Amino acid sequence: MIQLENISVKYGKTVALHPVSLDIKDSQFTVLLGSSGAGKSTFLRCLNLMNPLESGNIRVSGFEGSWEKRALQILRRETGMIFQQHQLIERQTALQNVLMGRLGYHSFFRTLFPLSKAEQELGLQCLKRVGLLDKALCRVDELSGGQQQRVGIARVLAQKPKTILADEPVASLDPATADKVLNLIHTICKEDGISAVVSLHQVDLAKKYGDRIIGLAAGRVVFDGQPDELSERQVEALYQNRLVDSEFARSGQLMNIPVPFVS
Amino acid sequence: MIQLENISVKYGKTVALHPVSLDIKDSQFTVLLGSSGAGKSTFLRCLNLMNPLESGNIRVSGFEGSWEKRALQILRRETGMIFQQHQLIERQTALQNVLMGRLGYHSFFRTLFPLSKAEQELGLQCLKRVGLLDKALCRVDELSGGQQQRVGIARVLAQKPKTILADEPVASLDPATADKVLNLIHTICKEDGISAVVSLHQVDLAKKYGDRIIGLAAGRVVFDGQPDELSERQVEALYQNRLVDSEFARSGQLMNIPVPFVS
Amino acid sequence: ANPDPSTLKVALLPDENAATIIKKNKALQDYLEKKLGKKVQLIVTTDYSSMIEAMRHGRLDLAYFGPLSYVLARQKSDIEPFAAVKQKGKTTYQAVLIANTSSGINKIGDIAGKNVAFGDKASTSSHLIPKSMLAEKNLYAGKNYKEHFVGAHDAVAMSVQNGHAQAGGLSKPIYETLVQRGMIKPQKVKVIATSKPFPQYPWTMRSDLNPQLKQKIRTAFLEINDPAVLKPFKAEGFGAVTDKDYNVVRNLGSLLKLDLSKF
Amino acid sequence: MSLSAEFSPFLRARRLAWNKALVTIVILAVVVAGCCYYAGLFDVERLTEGFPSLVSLIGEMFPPDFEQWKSWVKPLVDTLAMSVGGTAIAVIVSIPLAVLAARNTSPHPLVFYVFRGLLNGLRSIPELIMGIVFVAAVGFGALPGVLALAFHSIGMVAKFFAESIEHVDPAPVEAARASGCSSLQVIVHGIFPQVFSQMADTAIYRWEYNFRASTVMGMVGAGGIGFELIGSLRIMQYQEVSAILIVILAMVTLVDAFSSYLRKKTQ
Amino acid sequence: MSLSAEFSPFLRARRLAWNKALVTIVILAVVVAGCCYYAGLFDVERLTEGFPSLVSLIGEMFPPDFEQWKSWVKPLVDTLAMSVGGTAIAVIVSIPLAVLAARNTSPHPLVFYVFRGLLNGLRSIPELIMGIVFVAAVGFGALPGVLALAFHSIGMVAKFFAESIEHVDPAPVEAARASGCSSLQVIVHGIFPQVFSQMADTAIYRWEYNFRASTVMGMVGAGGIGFELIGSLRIMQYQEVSAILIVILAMVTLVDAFSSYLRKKTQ
Ligand SMILES: Nc1ncnc2c1ncn2[C@@H]1O[C@H](COP(=O)(O)OP(=O)(O)OP(=O)(O)O)[C@@H](O)[C@H]1O
Ligand SMILES: Nc1ncnc2c1ncn2[C@@H]1O[C@H](COP(=O)(O)OP(=O)(O)OP(=O)(O)O)[C@@H](O)[C@H]1O
Ligand SMILES: [Mg+2]
Ligand SMILES: [Mg+2]
Repeated sequence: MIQLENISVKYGKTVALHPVSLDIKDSQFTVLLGSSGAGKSTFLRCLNLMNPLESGNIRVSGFEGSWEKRALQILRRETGMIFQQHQLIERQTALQNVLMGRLGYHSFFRTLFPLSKAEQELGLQCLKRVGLLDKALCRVDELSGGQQQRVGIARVLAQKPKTILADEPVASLDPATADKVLNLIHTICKEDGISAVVSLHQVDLAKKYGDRIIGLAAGRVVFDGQPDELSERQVEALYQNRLVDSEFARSGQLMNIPVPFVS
Repeated sequence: MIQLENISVKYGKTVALHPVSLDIKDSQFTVLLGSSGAGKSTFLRCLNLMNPLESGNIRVSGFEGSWEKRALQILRRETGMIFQQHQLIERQTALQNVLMGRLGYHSFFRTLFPLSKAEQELGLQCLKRVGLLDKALCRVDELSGGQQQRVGIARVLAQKPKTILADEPVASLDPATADKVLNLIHTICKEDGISAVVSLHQVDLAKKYGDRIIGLAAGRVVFDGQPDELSERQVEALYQNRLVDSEFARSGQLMNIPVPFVS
Repeated sequence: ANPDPSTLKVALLPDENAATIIKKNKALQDYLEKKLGKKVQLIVTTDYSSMIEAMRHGRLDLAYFGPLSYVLARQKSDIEPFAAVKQKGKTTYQAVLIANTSSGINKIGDIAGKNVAFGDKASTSSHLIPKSMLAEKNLYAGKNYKEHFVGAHDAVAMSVQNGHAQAGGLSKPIYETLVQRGMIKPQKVKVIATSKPFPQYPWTMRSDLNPQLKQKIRTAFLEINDPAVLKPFKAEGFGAVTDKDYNVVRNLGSLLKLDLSKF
Repeated sequence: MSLSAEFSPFLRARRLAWNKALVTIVILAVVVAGCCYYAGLFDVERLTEGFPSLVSLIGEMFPPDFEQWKSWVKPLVDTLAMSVGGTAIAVIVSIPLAVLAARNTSPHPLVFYVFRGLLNGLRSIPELIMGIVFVAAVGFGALPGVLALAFHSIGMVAKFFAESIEHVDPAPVEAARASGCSSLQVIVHGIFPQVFSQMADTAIYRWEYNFRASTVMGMVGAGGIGFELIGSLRIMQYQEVSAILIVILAMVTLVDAFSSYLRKKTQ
Repeated sequence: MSLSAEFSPFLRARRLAWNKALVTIVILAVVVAGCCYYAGLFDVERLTEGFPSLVSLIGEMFPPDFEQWKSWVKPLVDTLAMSVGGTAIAVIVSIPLAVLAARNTSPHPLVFYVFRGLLNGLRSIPELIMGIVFVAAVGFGALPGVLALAFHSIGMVAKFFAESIEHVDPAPVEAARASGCSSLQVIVHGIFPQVFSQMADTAIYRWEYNFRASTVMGMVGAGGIGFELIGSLRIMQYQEVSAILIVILAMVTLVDAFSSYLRKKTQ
């Protein structure tokens, strides 16, 4: 169980997350919804303590006491994170990137040498799971956008985590693949009792897979409940509750400012 | 009008696009659908000649004869491109990135100095259009994923193009924003008679906005027609027609390879 | 340091490339090995400072110094001179003051207000002696003329020849060699004064060597008469010298109002 | 087992790659060890014996003797002017050269090779020779110093600039091309903003190097603080030597801090 | 107009930023111009006058005279061994130093400042003085040469390594941290793969520099090709000088090509 106690996050003067307290229960599949800039990524990064907190406290069952270095490392090893921007090392192969998920299990010295055959096979199997076995030895910068995102997912699978945090894991995927990948993550979580927090943009997928939905808007939790409690109206409110978008509706035409077309 | 004559693209030994011939008509809003790795990005990059072709030829009305340097530059200035990975300069502000879209209109020497007030206002207005006016002077690496994508869109708007090529322009946006942004692009195209080729993952959005849908699978065009011609079955086929995904369905559980959990 | 080393380390200064010097002095090496019954290692270095320091710390046994360098080194270390090159029956040599023929300088007094080139600050014949000759005529650097250090004897002659300096000072034997080689044209450069004789470059040894060994070394050098050994030194033989002989050099310091113990 | 069979080509390929890397590493290690052995680096006795001398020599440098500081002011100013002038010229000349000598911006592979070669050539001429040549050409003083520093610096500065350009993130460059920028605009607006801070690093490093390179300049008659340093060294005033070294270090640190402040302000 | 009013704060901020940049540029330009003026770079007469001397001096270098080539073989081998040894030591020592002296990997700002300071200190000691100190310590020969090269190189190599580390893409580093890697693992598996090629560039540049660093070698009696060069220069055999320069250039180009081949193979 992950307990957030009054946590908040600031970037400079921007408050990205207003104080919030809630619990993430074990083997629960939680979906985060919210408009662009609402603070979804920030929220997720708090759960494995990757963001410095402005205030508040985070408790994780199994980790009592303070967050000293070693405890943090173990927590993060047990908490797989799928990033919105993939965060891969572009000049390494897909497999090398996936095997990075295994490093936390070994001593520093051991990781200077190639990992065991069993672990390499695990890495290959994770790539196969996301449909990328044939690209295992390609450099990541030779992969398409969606393929890169799937490598990021395979890296987390290789980590064999107790909790999965996923930041728009299917944003660059086509709907069929998106559904399959999400299904895969969901099944793994259910079978192994892994809890997951996944930010999504597709309300239909959120309702299909989520045990619980948390709605964020402008850094505040504006909805927290079960999928069937989320009404059409609330969805609309979730995405409307922003300061900037009032401009959108007006007109699609650009103002007629005279601009020289040729130098 | 853009005419593709038998063009094909190879990366090393991978054939990313098999020979294809088709026309992109003026003021047509074309949507590209296809699974991850199908060749959508590659196809789009051919339309403004950013990818070296393995074979074939591209004709654009208004550009007769060969593609010498200056002609290419003008073609590209008139063809705005929204990239899947945003392709922004991270250490510059959003506005600076947007104004890059204006450079093609000026001589090299002129662009060594700040652009005119009118153009700077145009840039700000484009940012306002995508709901990011307040972030105009933020460095791009301080923006959220969706905000970065919108900066990329504003850059193209600032370019005042005759054709827009967009590679998953709404992948990292929430559905409401996605719809608004797409609506914005669509309205601009319709009002100004701009033709657009947009790759999307959301079939519903494709059907809502597209005048024409092109379906790609494994580098081949497998569908080309009007939205209402695209049946459920065909959509399914589009995303099923891949070699690698046969693995997905089987089981969500990872094989039981023994792997040491602690070093 | 070892008072009776099994290998004597002998340092030479280059006036030609290192390999040539070692080859040319092979005869000296053989001669010393036979006479002293010890192995002899020849070392060629370009820098007095490293020679002095090596000698002080017992890394060298014999070395061939410039007179001023010797005086400087002697203050800080336990070394003694024992032999100097004998040419035309004398163990002394002279320095010359030269001038560019078109500079209008005919005697020392004419140098007032002109540019004067010297070699190295720690050089006897390309700095100390010529400077003292000027001082005798009440010409002082900075006050009555401008001094420039150009690094080496040949550079002094060259700067005078090409007119960057109107006058300069250097060793007479070196000047004569330069003229002989044709590098310096007599129609461009003339000698305006020759110094009184000063003691030649001394061969010095560590004072903490075994007294018998010291005696053997001394006699070995004084008894050299093999032309093959003497040829590289352009000498008829070696004459005995003692520390007292170098008092003239020390006196120059006082003439130039330099405290040589602090110099 | 069929699963293993499916994975084995990948495992084999990786093992192969690892073995190849290993062979390269071993060869490198052997070459390096051979060179070290040749140079006597494994002669532990000699190394340990040398230690006391090292300590005593360094001891002689303390305490630093700043008594002569007044006579260092002008040479310091000279050196400052020479190093700033030389570096500025080098940087200005290097920018176009770097563009021509970077694989990703050079208009043609031939141009690339020619300019890389030119830069290699410039670097292989020692500063000393540059100094002698320019003293012979324009006489004594700061001028030959500046010219020698500038010419010698170009070889290194342009090479480093070119390497920064080659390591640039290609994505924004592509965006610039796609929006119809001319090649020059792509370079100035797509590449330079990305490499600016690295170029500034290189320029500042080179300035620092040139400030210290005045030793060489001092040797050929261009004056400067380096000449004072060599002078004190020659007459064995080690306490003065250490004092001058401290002054040089202080100057370099000062200007370094100033320029990093400047960079923060303008960015 | 309300629209203009809405935009004007942004335009004002940009104008301000531009003006600030402009002021900095102008100040820089004035300083540089002042330095150039001080150094006599605007003395066109002197520059043009010097040109013929330059041409004649360079003319004296042609044709290169390779007659002595046999006597250069051993010095070349010596130089190769010494430069490889010195560079290898410097690189090995520099890697941990760089990690401690890079803002983003240093365990504490204090450690960062201490190690940056140490590197600055190492760089400000001229090779000449390093040479003398090591000769006093271990006597003449290749050993003091290698030591002097190594120590002097560390200051530059570690600084450049540290700067590469600072310019690393933070995203994969974050991913490594997030998967529970220890700090050392983050550095080795998240940062090193990204900076490896830049580090190789620096190491090769420094090797090349050390290959050419003739002063130290000559001073410590370790010989080497640079010493031959200075020797020929001193006796004014300019045709030999140019021949040796060509040999050095050829060697450097050769090893450069070899190492870039090596890098391509292992990557
Ligand atoms: N630079 C490259 N080098 C080698 N192969 C490449 C390169 N870029 C793309 N490919 C390959 O070409 C194929 C098509 O790639 P493309 O980027 O066009 O796919 P896509 O349809 O845009 O996919 P996505 O929806 O995942 O972005 C993929 O199999 C990809 O791995
Ligand atoms: N490093 C940063 N520095 C300053 N501001 C930041 C930084 N990262 C995020 N922000 C700001 O914090 C707010 C929340 O950002 P966050 O990345 O959490 O949004 P998000 O919900 O993930 O959006 P998206 O769906 O677009 O990815 C945004 O307004 C963003 O501009
Ligand atoms: Mg986000
Ligand atoms: Mg794509």
